[in-house]
Amino acid sequence: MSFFGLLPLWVLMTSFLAAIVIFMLPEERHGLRSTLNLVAAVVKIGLIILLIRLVAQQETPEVSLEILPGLSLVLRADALAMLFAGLSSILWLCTTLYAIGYLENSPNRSRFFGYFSLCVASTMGISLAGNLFTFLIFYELLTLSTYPLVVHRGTPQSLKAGRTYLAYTLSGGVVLLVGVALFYAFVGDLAFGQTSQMAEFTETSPIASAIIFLLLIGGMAVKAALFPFHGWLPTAMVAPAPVSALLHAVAVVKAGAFGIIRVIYDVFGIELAWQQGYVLPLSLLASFTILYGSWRALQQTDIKKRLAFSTVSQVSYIVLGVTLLGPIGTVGGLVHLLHQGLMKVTLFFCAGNYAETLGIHKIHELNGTGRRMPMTSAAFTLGALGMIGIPPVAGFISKWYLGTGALAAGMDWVIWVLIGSSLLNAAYFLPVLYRIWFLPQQGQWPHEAFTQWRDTAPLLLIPALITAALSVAAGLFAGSDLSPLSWARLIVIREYQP
Amino acid sequence: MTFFQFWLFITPCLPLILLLAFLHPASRAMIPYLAILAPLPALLLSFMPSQSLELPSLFLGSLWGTDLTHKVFLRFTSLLWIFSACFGLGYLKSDQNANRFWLLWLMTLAGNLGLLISQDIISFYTFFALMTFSAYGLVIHTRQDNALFAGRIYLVMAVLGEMLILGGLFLTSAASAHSTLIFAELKTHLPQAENLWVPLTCLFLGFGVKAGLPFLHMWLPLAHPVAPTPASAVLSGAMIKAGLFAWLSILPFGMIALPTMGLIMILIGLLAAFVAGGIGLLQTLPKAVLAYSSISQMGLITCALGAVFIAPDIWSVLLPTLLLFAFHHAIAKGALFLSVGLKDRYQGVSLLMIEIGILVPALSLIGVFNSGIQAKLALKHVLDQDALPIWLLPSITASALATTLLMFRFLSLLWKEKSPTPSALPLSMNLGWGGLVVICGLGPSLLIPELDLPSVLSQWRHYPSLLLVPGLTLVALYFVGSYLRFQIPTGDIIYPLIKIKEACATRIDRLTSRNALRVEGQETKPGFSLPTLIALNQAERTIQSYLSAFFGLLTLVLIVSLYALR
Amino acid sequence: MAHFPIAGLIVFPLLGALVSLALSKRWRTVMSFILITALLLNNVSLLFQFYGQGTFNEAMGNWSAPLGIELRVDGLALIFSLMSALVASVCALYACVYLSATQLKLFWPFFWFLWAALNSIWLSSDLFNLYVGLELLSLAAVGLVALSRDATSLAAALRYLFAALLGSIGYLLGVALLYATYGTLSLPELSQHFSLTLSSAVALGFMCIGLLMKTAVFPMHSWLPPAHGGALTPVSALLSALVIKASFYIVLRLWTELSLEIASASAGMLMGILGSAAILWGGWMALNQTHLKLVIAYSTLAQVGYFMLIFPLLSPVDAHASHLAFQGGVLMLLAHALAKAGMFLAAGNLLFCSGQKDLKSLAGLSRYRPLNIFAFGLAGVSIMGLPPSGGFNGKWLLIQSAMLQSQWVWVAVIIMGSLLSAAYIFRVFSYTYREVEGGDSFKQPAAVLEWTALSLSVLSILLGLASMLVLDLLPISAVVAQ
Amino acid sequence: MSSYLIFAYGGVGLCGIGVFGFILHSHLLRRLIAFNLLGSGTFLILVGLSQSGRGQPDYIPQALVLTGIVVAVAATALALVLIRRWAALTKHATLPEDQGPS
Amino acid sequence: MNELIDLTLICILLGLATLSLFTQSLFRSVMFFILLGLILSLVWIRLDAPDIALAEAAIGAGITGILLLDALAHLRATSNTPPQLLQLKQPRFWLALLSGTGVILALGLAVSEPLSPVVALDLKVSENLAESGVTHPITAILLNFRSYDTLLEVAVLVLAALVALTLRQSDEHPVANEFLPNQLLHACLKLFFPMIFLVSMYLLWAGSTQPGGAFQAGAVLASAFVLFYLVGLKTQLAQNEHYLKRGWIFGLAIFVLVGAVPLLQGQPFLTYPDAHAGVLILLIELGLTLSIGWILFSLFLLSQSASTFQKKDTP
Repeated sequence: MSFFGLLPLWVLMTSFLAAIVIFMLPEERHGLRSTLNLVAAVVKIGLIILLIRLVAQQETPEVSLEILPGLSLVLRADALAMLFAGLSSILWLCTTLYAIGYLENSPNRSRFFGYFSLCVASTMGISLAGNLFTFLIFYELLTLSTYPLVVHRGTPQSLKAGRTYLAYTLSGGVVLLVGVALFYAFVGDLAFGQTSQMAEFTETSPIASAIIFLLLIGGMAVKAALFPFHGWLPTAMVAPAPVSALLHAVAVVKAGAFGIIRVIYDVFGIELAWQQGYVLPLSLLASFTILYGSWRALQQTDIKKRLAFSTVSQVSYIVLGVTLLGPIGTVGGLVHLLHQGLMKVTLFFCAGNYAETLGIHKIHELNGTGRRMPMTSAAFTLGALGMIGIPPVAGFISKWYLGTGALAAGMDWVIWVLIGSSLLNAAYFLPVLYRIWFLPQQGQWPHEAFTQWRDTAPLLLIPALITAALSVAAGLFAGSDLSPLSWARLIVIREYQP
Repeated sequence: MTFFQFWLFITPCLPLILLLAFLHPASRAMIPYLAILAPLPALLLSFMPSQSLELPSLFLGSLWGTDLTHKVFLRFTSLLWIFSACFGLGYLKSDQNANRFWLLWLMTLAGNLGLLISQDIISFYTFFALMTFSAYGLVIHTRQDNALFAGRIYLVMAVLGEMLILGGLFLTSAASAHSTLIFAELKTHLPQAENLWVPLTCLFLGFGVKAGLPFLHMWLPLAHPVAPTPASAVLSGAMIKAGLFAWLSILPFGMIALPTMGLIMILIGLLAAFVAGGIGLLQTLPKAVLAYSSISQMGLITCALGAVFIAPDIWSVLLPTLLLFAFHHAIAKGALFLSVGLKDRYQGVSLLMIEIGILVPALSLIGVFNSGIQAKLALKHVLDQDALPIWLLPSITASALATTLLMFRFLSLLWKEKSPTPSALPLSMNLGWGGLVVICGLGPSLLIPELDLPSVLSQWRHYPSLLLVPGLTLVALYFVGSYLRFQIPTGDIIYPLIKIKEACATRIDRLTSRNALRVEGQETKPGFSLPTLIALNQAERTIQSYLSAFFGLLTLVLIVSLYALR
Repeated sequence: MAHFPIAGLIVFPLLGALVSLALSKRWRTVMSFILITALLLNNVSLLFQFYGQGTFNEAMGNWSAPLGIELRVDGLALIFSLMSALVASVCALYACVYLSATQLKLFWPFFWFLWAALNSIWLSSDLFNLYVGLELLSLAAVGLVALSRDATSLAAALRYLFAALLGSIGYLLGVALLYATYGTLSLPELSQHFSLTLSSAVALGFMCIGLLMKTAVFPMHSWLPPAHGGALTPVSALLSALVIKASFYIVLRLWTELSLEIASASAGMLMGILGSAAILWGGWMALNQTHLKLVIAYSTLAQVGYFMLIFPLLSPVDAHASHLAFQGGVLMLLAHALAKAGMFLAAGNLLFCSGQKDLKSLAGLSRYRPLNIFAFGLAGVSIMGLPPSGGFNGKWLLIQSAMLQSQWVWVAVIIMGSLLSAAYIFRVFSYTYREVEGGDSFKQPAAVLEWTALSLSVLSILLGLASMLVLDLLPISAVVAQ
Repeated sequence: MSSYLIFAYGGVGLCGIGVFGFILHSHLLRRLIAFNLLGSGTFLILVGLSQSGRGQPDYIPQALVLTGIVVAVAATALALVLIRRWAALTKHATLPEDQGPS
Repeated sequence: MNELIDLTLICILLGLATLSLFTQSLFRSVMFFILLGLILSLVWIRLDAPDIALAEAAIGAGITGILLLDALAHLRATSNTPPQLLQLKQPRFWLALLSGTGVILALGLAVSEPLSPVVALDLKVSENLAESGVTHPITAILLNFRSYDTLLEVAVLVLAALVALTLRQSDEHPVANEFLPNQLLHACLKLFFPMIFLVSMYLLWAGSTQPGGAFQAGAVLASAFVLFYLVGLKTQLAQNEHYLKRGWIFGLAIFVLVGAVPLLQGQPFLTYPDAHAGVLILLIELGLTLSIGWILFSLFLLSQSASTFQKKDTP
């Protein structure tokens, strides 16, 4: 097979091989490890760009391997896959940079970066998965590779968080497994996008079809932190900041959301799902989660916890978007996948910066940080404004599409959900910004470091600035051909006009 | 891209580009001067021919451009910003935090100018948000308690407004079947919307927050007085007009008759015009009085807009009138606000000069001088329609009562509060204030020739009628003025609202906690007390466990039922 | 030389045993590794022979069955032979470094006899020959357990010995009855004449009970955890990975050759119930152990339960589903062999580092030995049945088969078992992630030890990607009775 | 009833007694004896039953039994070694779980 | 009449079995067991299986008996509570009872089923006997038709010895040779040994045509070795591990080599060339005899050393 034909595999392999090599390296080889990591990340972005160009030309490179009778491991680069893969590759680079800075002088870096790369590899696998089975494989792999990251610190809390995390995600994985197994047993080995057979199956046995849907979505919902299954996310906050950033912005919750997208669009087909009435409960649940997450975020006093509940709320936007029947809502959901990633990663980077530089973990300690760390605070502000949905940050664009999509789908109540959630978002983010910018510093910082820098260490600062800039650019230039929005539109056009 | 288009593009961008000057300490000193220059392109733009610029990459595909309305708004806005900045140059000379002020100033400016050239809802909304949130920083510039309080109220109301706007925009966009985001096209689609009143109400109220509609106005009298004077001037003069601008841009005036809506708007407008006047009269701060005056004036405009919904065909005549009115009010109010800054700094300038200077905008506002006359007369002329309620015109005439009282109150307060030990008035402040006063004194037909205004002189015959109400008022005031002793705190209904909120919170707290335990040192107190939180957490956990149990059981039941069903 | 590869499977290990008993220390090691290489090559050439001519028989001493003993090379036998070759050679490499000189001296002959026994069992198609093979296997295994010579391992060895002897006798009783009934010992011939009469039912009952006792299926399992948990690390790996598979292999062979799935559905159900009990009990017990190797030993117990689920899923009605179940079971067996061996080796390294058996002593090891933890984790992935791994693929096929036959109970059991296994594996993990004061005083194992553990674990993962290579060896006709 | 069959039944009896003893006893030596009885019973069944089916001596089972006896003696010897070693180490002739609460 | 003898034998057999399991004294139960072995060899004769009878006498009763008695002597020191037969409150008792009766019932039912074997394997044996190189069918089966079984069986024996070696105290403490201080016995045994050896060789030789063979011969040889050891002659031969091991594998090595040679000629494993089958079988048998004798003896020897530790420790 040609180089281009194997591109999906290469994309996966860049981070996978990096992980392997990193595991082999001795702990002390920090320089080499960092270089390797960065080179791999850059190479991956290059490959992804190549791949995106191919996909834009209506090609879908595909690599498949039959691993069980009638069951193939398929890596396929379609437009939707590239959305998620693109996000992951960009954020991998940023997060790697950040992690290098963040973990300077801390132990266990070999382990950390190894699993980190593995985690990215699984995310890549999830995005490039060409069928449910492949998806399942990488979905589980993701659980495995993130667990060591969650418990990285080895403290009792982090171990406990790890346990909670596993309890949730593995149970979810099992539910998904049953769903996928049922699907394969009764419907067959179908690539994503072949929805016609599912439609036939649904006609003949609607109950089984509903059960499959329920199980698949139930499995995904755990990672996507939909309402009753969101408990792991705030607990997993004990992990180091880059991990939180990765979990929230790229890897785990997004994997769940992405899976829901795949199930609704490429397994069942949105029309079918709507006809059968599967989707409405899901959008109700997502709406409830949106409000509930925001409401809970309002009550948190820990920065990262607040951000975590904010994620609970924000990821449901994606779910809500894709449950709206009609192209506009879908665009909103898809593009929010990316936008939320960029903004949330910025926020977590900044939260990490505050913690690392000044030892700040609680919101009330943030007073006056704007003066001490202006750049970080600026980035944080941009991220927070984006979360609220204030233009020109990217969050507005997705919110806009969601709202109009909801109206187009005839679900007017959704916009009140959006508005209510935005209000709540404002209510929990604006006071933070207020403290950062407008209140004077109170006494000493809890634990100040990096005093030689005006703001914080460059490796910590630059990624946050990059992602902040990206999230503004994604909103500001949403109309351009290179924007996530255009790509989401492309996906939707292909999805709705096969 | 033609030169004009480039100019259009540069107008909102220039202030943002100037922000780069903060990067270097040397250029930082230049900032105030740059801030004066920043609105200049806008001023020039307002004299250029109408044009438009498509920016397909920006947001969801943007359209920027100018037409008559835009140009008028641009003109007085830029003038106001220029002279206020000029005033601010001196006003903030000794301020420690001047840099911060100018930073936010430039951002707010960018937002204000940007929204005035936006032809599509997304860029409009963006600039609107930029302006709103940057202005927050201006409001709380002094960091004193009252400023922070005002800032909080401002922010809450602004966010509320933003959300209403967003909802309205969603619905508007839906009405056009999501085919366009351009104001002009949306307007034509809007009347076809189902439940038209929902988007209209949303947009009306949403922008009404900025425009100081009654019951949404609380932030205005709170924020305007506490902001530094130049900021108050632009807030009250320019930014408040952004709400009006938005109404003009998006509401389908002249296309559709909505009598009920129109009537309600008229009533609201009149309420604002009179009650705000009443409340303003009971204020002790000169700036607060001015703020209430702004509410009152915007009430008049609301009133006029309501009339359009009743009689759509008057739109073509009303629009220039409204533009004139806005222009007049902005400049006059700006000049008045700046003059508050003079009360401490009249050293070296003849007090008489100042008083005369102050009188120009004040009289103009009452409607007995120059542009004020024109605005008032034009308004009355246009509203003299059979289709409208007959009490409308007299009411508007009577509203001069409120304005007169307010101006009188303002002047007397200013006189009473003038500093016994004034400091020197810097040239820049002088220039800024003087500039606005002069503009105020110039005839609008000079400044906005596009509007084709009738000459002031031809209106002289109406002068007695214009003087009637203010005159009567002054006479009445002379007799009863000494009995006005009680006050209403600035922000009026915000206090009962806060009371209600606190009462609710404590009530819920009481519901959830038998013995309220207080935790020391928990500085960020969330909306509820700790026991409530604990109870909530427990409830959540319980629900969660029940739910997971339920889902687990469900799965089991499913498996078993499948087994049974086979 | 057509007879060479198949005979080599027996001759080479026996030669190895002879060599290791007769030669001096240096030559013993050298010759052992030469022979291991030879055996690996031999296996490969046998594989190619199989590709060339398909299933074939080899009459020992040129006396064809039923008079003589015939060896049979089919896909299943080949898979198991390859599996034992892989695991055994890696374990040998590990042992060579891990064991002390005295232990190693004794290890080699046991090892070779063990391998010879395994190969003879995989290949044999003669009932009595299987018995002798089983005995050889059991005694070699007992010897290996006793290799550490302390009281605990002696007790374990005794328990194991008695269980194994009882099991062998049960099997032999069955053989006696079958021979008396059918007059033949050759399995293919027996399957031609077989009908489920009373005496053959009793015979098969005895055989199955005996063999399952050797496999440590649920109620007869109590010998296994101390034996596997108490033995020396490479021995534990060999025992858990290969030895218990041998007796199970015979059950599987009997079941499919004699088409017992047609004869009796309730027997299959019974097997399934035993398996389910084993899965749940083993998982639960593993979760509650405090010693690392006991966790792994109990995990073996649970895994055996999965193998047992093949039987209820082999049905005469649905050929496709039965085939899936069979393939799944075989894959599980194979994956378990690789993963469990890898896991034991990795665990051995961990215990070597800390010098204690307690789980608590693992604190801080994931920082000190990340590669080793990784090896443990990879093996754990396969044991948990998470993708991508051989264990997952096997489980997947079993679930598919159960679903196609609407036997939902087994689906539920498999899933609960997976969750349990995830729980105990991650429990171990969380211990290694713990950070404690003074958690830096570890011994460092040799690199070979870590790499061998890793290689097996990696193989168990790779099996998840290359399952078709294995499953292609199992034609559908091998399972389903026509 | 041929004498072959009688001895087969005898073998059945030996097996029963052997199993009973094997499970009942905790003393390792007695267990070993029980195992040997069980083995002998099995051999008797093997030879007796198959010869009774044919009515004449059958050499195959006899050869099998010879092999079986040797295997059994090997196993017995091995077990004895283990038992003796165990006894030497612990002063017990029973496994830990059979030693009672003391 | 014959049936009566058979029934009597069975009764004695079962009685002895019961006694050997359930007598209070361990020594007695071992004695009963040895006795049972002797009765069993009678039974084998009744079953027309003189080969097994010989083997049972030599191996089952002889070697096993010696080993058991020897072990008994060493187990005296252990806590030995006499077994209680009727432990009615113990679940174990009921389990044992249930299993015992279950086994009897199941086997009884199975045995009582009428038999009609479809495959006449015995006929095939006699058909192919001529080509096997020997005339005695059992030897033909053991060393030709099913020689593969035998090969593995020898491996089992070696393994057993190896375990014993594993559990030997340690290499530093050689086995203490506690010979009997009886000069007369010493002298007698010196005479006896060649005779016993001769008997063993005879059994081996006879094996090809009539009952007898490597196993029986090996067992006899082992008893000779044991006696030899008891009087303390040449035991340093047994002390040397190399001699021990090489002795064990001697037979197996010959067997494997002889079996593997045909592989080089393109024949299956363990094929004997037709012409030399008899000689080769004899060669193998010779090797096996020596090895089996040596192994059985080593088992005796090493099982003693397995419990030497105790002797040194007990005061």
